[in-house]
Amino acid sequence: MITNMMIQSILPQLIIAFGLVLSMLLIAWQRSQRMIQFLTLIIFIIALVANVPIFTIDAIQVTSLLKVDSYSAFTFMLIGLSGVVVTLLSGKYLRTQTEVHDEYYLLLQLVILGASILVVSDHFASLFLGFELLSIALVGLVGYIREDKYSVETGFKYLILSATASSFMLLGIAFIYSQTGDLSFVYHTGLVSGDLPQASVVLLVGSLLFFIGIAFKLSLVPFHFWTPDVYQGSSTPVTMILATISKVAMFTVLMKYWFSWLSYSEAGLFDHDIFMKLLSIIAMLSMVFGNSLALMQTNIKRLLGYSSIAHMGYILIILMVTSSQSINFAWQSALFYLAAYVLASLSIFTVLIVYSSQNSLAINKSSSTDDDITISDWNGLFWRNKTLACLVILSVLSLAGIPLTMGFIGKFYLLTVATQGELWWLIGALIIGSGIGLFYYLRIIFALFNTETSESSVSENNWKIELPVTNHLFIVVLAVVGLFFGIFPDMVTRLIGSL
Amino acid sequence: MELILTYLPFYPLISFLILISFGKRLSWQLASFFSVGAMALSAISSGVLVYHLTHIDASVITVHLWEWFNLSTGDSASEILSGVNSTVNISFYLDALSAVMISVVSGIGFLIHLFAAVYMKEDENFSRFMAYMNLFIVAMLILVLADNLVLLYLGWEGVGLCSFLLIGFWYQDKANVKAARKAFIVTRIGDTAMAIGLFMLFKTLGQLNIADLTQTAQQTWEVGNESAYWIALLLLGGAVGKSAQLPLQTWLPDAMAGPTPVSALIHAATMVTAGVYLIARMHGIFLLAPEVMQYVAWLGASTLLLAAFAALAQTDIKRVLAYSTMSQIGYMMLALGAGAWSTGVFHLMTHAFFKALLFLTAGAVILALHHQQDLFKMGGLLKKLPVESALFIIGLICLVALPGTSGFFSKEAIIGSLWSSSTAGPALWWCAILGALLTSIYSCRLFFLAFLGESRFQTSLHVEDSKLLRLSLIILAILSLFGGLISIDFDTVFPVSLSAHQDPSWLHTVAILTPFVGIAFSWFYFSSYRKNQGDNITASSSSLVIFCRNGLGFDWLYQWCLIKPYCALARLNRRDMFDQLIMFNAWYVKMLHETLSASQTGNLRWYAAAIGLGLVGLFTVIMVGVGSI
Amino acid sequence: MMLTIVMLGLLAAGGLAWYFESVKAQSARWISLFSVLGLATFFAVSIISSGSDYSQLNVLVRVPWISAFNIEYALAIDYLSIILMSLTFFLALICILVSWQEIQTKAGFYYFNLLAAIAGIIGVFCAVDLFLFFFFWEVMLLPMTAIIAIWGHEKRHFAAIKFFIFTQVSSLLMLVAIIAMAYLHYDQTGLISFFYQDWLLLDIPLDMARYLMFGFFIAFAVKLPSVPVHSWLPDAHTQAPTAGSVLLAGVLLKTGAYGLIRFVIFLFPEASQEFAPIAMTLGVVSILYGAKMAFAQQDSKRLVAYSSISHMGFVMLALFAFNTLAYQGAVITLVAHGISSAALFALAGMIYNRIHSRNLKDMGGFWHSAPRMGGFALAFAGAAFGLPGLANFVGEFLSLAGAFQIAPVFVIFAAFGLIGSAIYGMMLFQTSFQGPPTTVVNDLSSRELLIVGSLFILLVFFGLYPNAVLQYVQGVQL
Amino acid sequence: MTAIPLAHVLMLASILFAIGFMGVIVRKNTLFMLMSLEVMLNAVGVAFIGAGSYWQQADGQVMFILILTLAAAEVAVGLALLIRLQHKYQSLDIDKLNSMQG
Repeated sequence: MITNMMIQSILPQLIIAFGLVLSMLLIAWQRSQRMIQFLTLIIFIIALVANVPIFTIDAIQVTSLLKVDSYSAFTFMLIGLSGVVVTLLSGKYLRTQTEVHDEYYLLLQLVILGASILVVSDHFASLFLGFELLSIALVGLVGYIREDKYSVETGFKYLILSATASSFMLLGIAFIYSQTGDLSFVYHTGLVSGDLPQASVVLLVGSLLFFIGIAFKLSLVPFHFWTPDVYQGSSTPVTMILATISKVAMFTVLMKYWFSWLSYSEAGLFDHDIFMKLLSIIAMLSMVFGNSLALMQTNIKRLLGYSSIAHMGYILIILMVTSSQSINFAWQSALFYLAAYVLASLSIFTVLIVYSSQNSLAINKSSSTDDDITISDWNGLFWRNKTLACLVILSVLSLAGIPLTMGFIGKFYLLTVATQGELWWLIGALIIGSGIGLFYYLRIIFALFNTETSESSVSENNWKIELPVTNHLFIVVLAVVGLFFGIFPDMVTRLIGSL
Repeated sequence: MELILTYLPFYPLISFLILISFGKRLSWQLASFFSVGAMALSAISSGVLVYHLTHIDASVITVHLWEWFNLSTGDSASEILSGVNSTVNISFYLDALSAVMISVVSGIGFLIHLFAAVYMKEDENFSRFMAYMNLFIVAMLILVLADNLVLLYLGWEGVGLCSFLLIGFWYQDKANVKAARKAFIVTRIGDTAMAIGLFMLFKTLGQLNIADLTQTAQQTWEVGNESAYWIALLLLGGAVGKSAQLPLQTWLPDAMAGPTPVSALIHAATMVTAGVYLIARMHGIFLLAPEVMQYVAWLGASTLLLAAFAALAQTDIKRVLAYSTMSQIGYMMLALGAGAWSTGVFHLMTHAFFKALLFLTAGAVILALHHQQDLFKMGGLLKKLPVESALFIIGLICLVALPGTSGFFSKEAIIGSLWSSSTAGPALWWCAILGALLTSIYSCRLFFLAFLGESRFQTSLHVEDSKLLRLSLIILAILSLFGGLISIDFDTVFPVSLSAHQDPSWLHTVAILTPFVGIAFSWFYFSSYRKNQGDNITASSSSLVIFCRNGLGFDWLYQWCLIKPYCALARLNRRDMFDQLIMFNAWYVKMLHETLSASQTGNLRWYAAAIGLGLVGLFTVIMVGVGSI
Repeated sequence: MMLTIVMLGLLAAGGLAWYFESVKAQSARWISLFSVLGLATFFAVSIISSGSDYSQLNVLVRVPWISAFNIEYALAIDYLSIILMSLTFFLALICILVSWQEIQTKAGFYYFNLLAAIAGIIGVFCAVDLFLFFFFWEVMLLPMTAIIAIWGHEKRHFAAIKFFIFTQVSSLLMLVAIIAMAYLHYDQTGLISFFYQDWLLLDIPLDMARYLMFGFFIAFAVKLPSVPVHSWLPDAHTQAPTAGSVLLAGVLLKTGAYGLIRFVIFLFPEASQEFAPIAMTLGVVSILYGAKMAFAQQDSKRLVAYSSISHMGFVMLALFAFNTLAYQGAVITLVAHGISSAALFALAGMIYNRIHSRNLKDMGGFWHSAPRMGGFALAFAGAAFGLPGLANFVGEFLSLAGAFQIAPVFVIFAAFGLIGSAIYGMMLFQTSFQGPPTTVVNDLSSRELLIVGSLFILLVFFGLYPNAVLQYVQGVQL
Repeated sequence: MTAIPLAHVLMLASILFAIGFMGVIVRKNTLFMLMSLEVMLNAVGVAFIGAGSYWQQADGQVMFILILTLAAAEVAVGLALLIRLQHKYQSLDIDKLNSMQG
C-alpha cells in the first residue's frame, strides 16, 4: 500500500530519477554543456528542497525495500549538497576541455541517484541497486576524460577492483540470505535455517564478505590499495565525489545495516563480539596505516586519498556501540563527523580545482589538465591568494581535528563515543593516528607560507593568483560556513540532535 | 641611630648606581669622588654606630625596613600557639659582632677604595671597577647586618657575585675568566649546602630569624641533637666554601687573578672571612653540635697546615699571600671550633688589617715592577722601595705574630684557647704551633726573595708617588701594629667561655718563641735567597715542591673526579637521549611509511590479490575467534 | 564580559594590524602596541574597579555554547589567573617591542598571529568550562606554531611540527580525560557537564581518578615541560623568532603549570597526592637534567631553553609537595621565570640580530663593545641561577623550603640544580661577554634598553618585594 | 528428486567464486580478467538461486537477474576501457598500467 506519505518521503529520489530522464531528453533535443549543467543543478536543488520536510517525519518504511528516516534525510542533504558543489565545479573543470560533456552530468546524476538510494535502503536488493548504480556510474566518471594520461589506468583499476569488491559483497549477501531467508536488514523471528550445524559461522562469513564490499568503498585497510591511485588518476571533481558522496552513502548504509543487525545478535544468532574485534582491528589499522602512508606523500590528491583511509578508520569507532540505547548518539556522531568530513573535503578539493584551473589558464596549457598538484606547487599560496590559502588551512585543520573547525567537534563526538564505550585501544590508535597525521597536514599548511622556493620557480606575472568573483565568493562561503560551524556547532548539533 | 644604620648600605649602593649608569662618561675625579666618598660616609656611619653601641646604651640596634616574604604555612592557629614569627624581613641587626664586621668592612673598605682609586687610575674601566667595589661593600654590609638567614644569604650570594665580577675584571684574558668562574662555582657548592641547611632549619624550627631561632634552638634542643648536627654541618659547608677551607679551598689562589685591591678587600680582609662570621653568628647552633665544632677545628687545622705548606712553595707573591690568607682563616676556624668565638673574630679583625696592608703593599710593589708578580724576578727591593718595604715588614711581623703586634695578640689568644678546649685539645694545639712555625718560615722566604739580595730584574721602577696611596697604606700599617689593643666586648654576643682548666705554663713560652724559631731557621735555610748575587736562584722544581705549589693536588683531584666526568657526560648526551628516544618513534613511523608505500606498487593484480589476502586474514581472525569461544 | 572584550579586542586588533600593514607599512606594530596597552589598561582598570575578592573563582560569564553536550562559554578568574594574565599582558608588550625591528617580512600577519596567540592564552587562563579550556588550549597553539613556522630560523618547520605534535598528542589524552569526566558527572548526577565547579563537587572514585588525573597530567607535563617529554621545547625555542621564544617561555609554559594547579591538583587531590612521588621525581630529574643539558649546549637559545626545563622542574616539585609555602614558591617562580627567561631570550635575540649567530663559539668579549648589554646579561643570568634579590630566588627558595617540609630527599637532590644553574649561567654569560673580544657589536638601543630595563626592574621589584604577588596566593589551602 | 543440500550449493558457489577470483589475480590479459569477473558474479548467482530454492522464495532469482544486469553493465564499461587500452598501449597486458605508485 503506497501512501502519500511514502511518496513524499522518497520524493528526492524520484525527482532525481525523473530529472535523469529529463536530462536525456534534453540531450536529445540540444547538446549544450551549460544547459545540462544548469538542469543538473536545478534537479539537485529541487531534490534538496523536497528533502527538507523529511527531517521532521518519523521513520517510515516504504515497501520492504526502503526505509526513510531523518538520518537518511540528513545524509541525503550531505550528498545533495556535495552534488551541487561538484556540479558547479565540474563546469569550471570541464570548460577547460574542448568537447561537450553532457554525459558527464548524466553519470553524475546517476551517482547521486545511486547514493540516495543507498542511504534509504533497508533491504539487500535496494542496497545492491544503489551500490551498483553508484559504482558503475563512478567507473564511467573515473575514466571519463580520455585525454588524461591516467584515465585508462584509473578506469581499469577502479572497474576491476570495484567489481571484485561488489562480487564479494554479493556473495556475502547470498550467504546471509541462505541462512536467514530474508533479504531485508531487520531480523524477523523464526526465519533462520536450522539445517546447518554452524549457522552463525556462515552468517559470520557472509557478513564478513558483505563487509568487504563496503570496506572496499570506504577504503579501509586492507582494502585500501586502490584509493590513492584512483584519487590521483581521476579528474578532481570525480575525486571529490569519491571522497564525499561515495563515502557518505556507503557509511550510512553500513550503519543502517549494522545497527539493524544488532537485532540478530540480540537474538543470539550472530556473534557480535568477534565481528566487533574484527572491526576494531580494521579501524586501528586504517587509522595508523592511512596516516603513515600519507606521511611523506607530496601529491596532494594521493595524500588526501590516504588521509581518507584514516578518516574512515576513525569513523568506524562509531560502529563499536553495543547497546541499542546509544545508537541514537552514535548516529548523531556519525552524521556530524560525516558532515565535517564532507565539508572539509569539499573545501580542499574546491581549492584544488580552482587552483589547477587558474594555473592552467595562466600557463596556457592546452586540452589536457595536469592534476598532479604537489605540495610544493602550493608553496607560498598564502601570499599569492589569501582566500584560497585560508580555505586550505581551514579544511586541513578540520581534517586534522583542530579546534575552530567542524573537524574538531567531529573528533570530539568520536572520542565521546569511544570514551563511553571504553574503547581504550581505539582511542590509543586514534591519538597515534592523529599524531602522525599532523605531520603531513602541517606540511601542507607550512607550504602555504613557504616563501623560499616558490617565488623563483613561478614567474612574476602569475605569482599572485586573481580569482574570478564567483569563485572567490564561492570559496569565501565555504570558508565562512566551515569556520562558523566550527566555532558555533550548536546549530548543527541541535539539528542532528533533533533527528 | 636607626636611621644611620638604615642608610649604611645605601651610600655605596647609590654610588654604585651612579657609577654603573654613567660608566665611562664619568671622569676619574668624579668616579673616585662618588665611590670613595660613599665609603667615607659608610666608614663614618660605622664609627658612629660602634661608638653608640659601646659607649651609650644599647647592646643591639635593629631596624626593620620591609617584609620580604612570609614563610607562614597558612596554618595560623598553630603558629600563634608556638609563637613562631615566620616572616622574613629586610631588617638589619647590629650587635657587637656585626659592629666589628661593619667597621672592618667599611673602615678597611674605605682605605682600600682610597688605594684603588689611585692604583686603578689608568684602567679604562675605572668607574666600572669602583662600581663593583661599591656593590661588594653593599652586599657585605647586608651580609653582616642581616637579621635573618635569608637576607644573610642574599648578601652571601651578592658578595660571591661581586667577587666573580672582580676576579674577572680583566675579562679579556681567558685565565681570569676561568678563575672567576671557578671561584663562583666552587663557592656555590658551599652555598648550596648552606641553602639546604636553611631549609632544614626552617623545617625544624619554623623560622629563619637568627636571634629567634638561636633562642628557640637552645630552648628546645639538647646538646648533640641530630638536627642541630646536620644543620651545623650544612652551615659549615657554606662557610667552608666562602672561606676557602678544605675541601673547597681551591678557588682562592686562582682568585688572585683579580686586581690587587680586590685581593686585598675581598680575598683577604672581608669576603673570605664571611664563613667565620657565619659560624660565629650561628654559634648557638654549633654549641648544640659539639661534634661539628670538632670538625670545624680539624678543618681549620688541616687547612692551616696545607695552606702553609703550599705557601712555602709558591713563586707568585700574591699566591703566597693567598695561601697565607687561607692559613690564617684556618686559625680563625680553629678558634671557632675550640669555642673561642671572640678570639676567632678578633683574629678576623687583626688579620683584616695586616693582610690588607700586605696585599696593598704587594700591589704597590707589583705596580712598581710593571705587573711582575714572580718572586724569583724580584729581589733587592728594600733599597729601591724603602717605604713599601717598611710597610711590608710591618705586615709580615704582624703575620708571623711577633710580640706586640696585632697578630700576636689575636694569634696567641687562639693558640692559648686550644689546649684545654673540650672540642679542640693538645693535638690541635700542636698543629697551631706548627702552623705558626711555617708561617714565619714562608714569610721570611717571601721577604728574603723579594726584598733582600740583588735585584733580578732589568726594568726601571715605576714609582707611583701618590700621597693618597701612601696615606691609606700608612693608616693600615698603624692599625696592623696597634690594632691588637682594640678590645671588644663580646659578652653580649657570645657565651662567656669557661676556662676552668689550668693550662701548662710552658705553653705560652712555646707559642711566643715559635715565630723566632722559624725566623732563625729561615735565616740559615734560605740564606741563598737572602744574599744572592745576580740571577742564580730559581724556583725548585722537585716534584714535592711542585706538588705543594699546586695546592697539594686538590685541583688535579677535582679536575678528574668532578669536572671531567661532568663535561664528558654533557658532551656525550649533547643530543639529549630522551629526545632521541622520542624521535625514535618518528623514525619508526617513517619506516612504516616506507614499507607501506612500497606496497602501493600501482599494480592492479597485486591490489586484487591484496583484497584476497585481506579476506584470508580477516577470515582467520574470525575462525580463531570462533574457535576460541 | 570584560574578558570577552579583551580577547575579541586582541583578535580585532590583530585583524586591524594585518589589514593596515598592507595599507601602510610599519603601522601594524603601532596598532598592536597601542591596542595591547589599551586592553591591558582596560583589564587592570576593570579588575581594580570591580573591587571584588578574587581569592575564589569568580564566574564572570556563563552562557550556553553547545547545548548538545551542555557545553558553556564560561569564564572565571581568581588571583592566580589574574597574576598570570597580567604577566601575559606585560610580556605581550615586550614581545611587540622585541619584534619591532626584527620582523620585517609579512609583519601584518605576524602581529595578527601574535595577538591571536595572546588572546588564546588569556582564554586558557580564564576558561572554566573544560571544553572551552581545551578549545583555547588548542587555539593558542595555532598562531604560535605559525609564528615559529613562518618567522623562525633555519629548521623552523621541523621545530614547529614537533612542537605541534607533542602538544596535540598529549592534549588529546587530556580531551579523553575531559570527556570521561563529563560522563562521570553524567553518571553521578544525570547531567553532562563540562563546568569546572560542577566537577569540583564530584566524588571521583580513586581508581578512576588516577587515570583521569594522568590524562590531564600528561598534557600539562608536556607543556610545562617536564623530562622526559620536554624535547619539543629546545627545538621550538631555538627556531622561533625572538618574540616567539619570549612568548613560549614567558607565558606558554605557564599554561602547563596553571593547568597542573587548577585541573590536576585541585580536581584530583587524592590521586595527585598518590602520584606526588613520581611527579616530584620528574621535577627533580627535570631540574638536574635541564641544568646538565643547558651546560652542554652550544646554541645560546637552546641553552636558555634547557634552563627553562630546569626551572619548571622547581615548579613541578613545588606543586606536588602539597605545601602552601611551596605553592607560593611555584606561583612566584612562574612569574619570575616568565620575566627572566623572556629577558634572556630577548637578549639572545638582540645578540642574534647583531652577529647573526646563536652559536656561543661565535661570541665572546662583547662586554668590550656593549657593556650595558653585558650588565643586563649578567643580571638575567643571575636571575636564572637564582641570585638573591631577584625574583627567581624567592621562587626557588620558597619552593624548596616548602618542599623540604614534605620531601627532604627530593629537595636535597633538587638543590644540586642550584650548582648546575650556576655552571650554565656562568658559561652563558662568560662565553658571550667575556674573553677576548671577537666582534664589535652595538650596544643596546633605547628601545632595547626599554625592554631589558623594564624586565630587570620587575625582576628586582619582585625579588625584593615578592609580597606584591604573594599576598594574593597566601591563603590557598592544598 | 531429493533436494540438493544448501551446504553443497554454497560450497560450489564458493569454489566457483574462488576460481574466478584467482583468475582475476593471475591473468595478465585484461579480457580474461573481465571473464573471470563474470565467473565470480555467476558463482554468486548460483549461491542466490540455491538459497532461493532452499527458502522456496523468488528473491533468489530476482537477485540473480539483477546480477546479470550488473554483469552486462560492467562488461560494457569494461570492454570500452579495453578498447581504449588497446588503442593507447597496443596491448592488453594489465601490468603495463602502473604509472601511479607510492
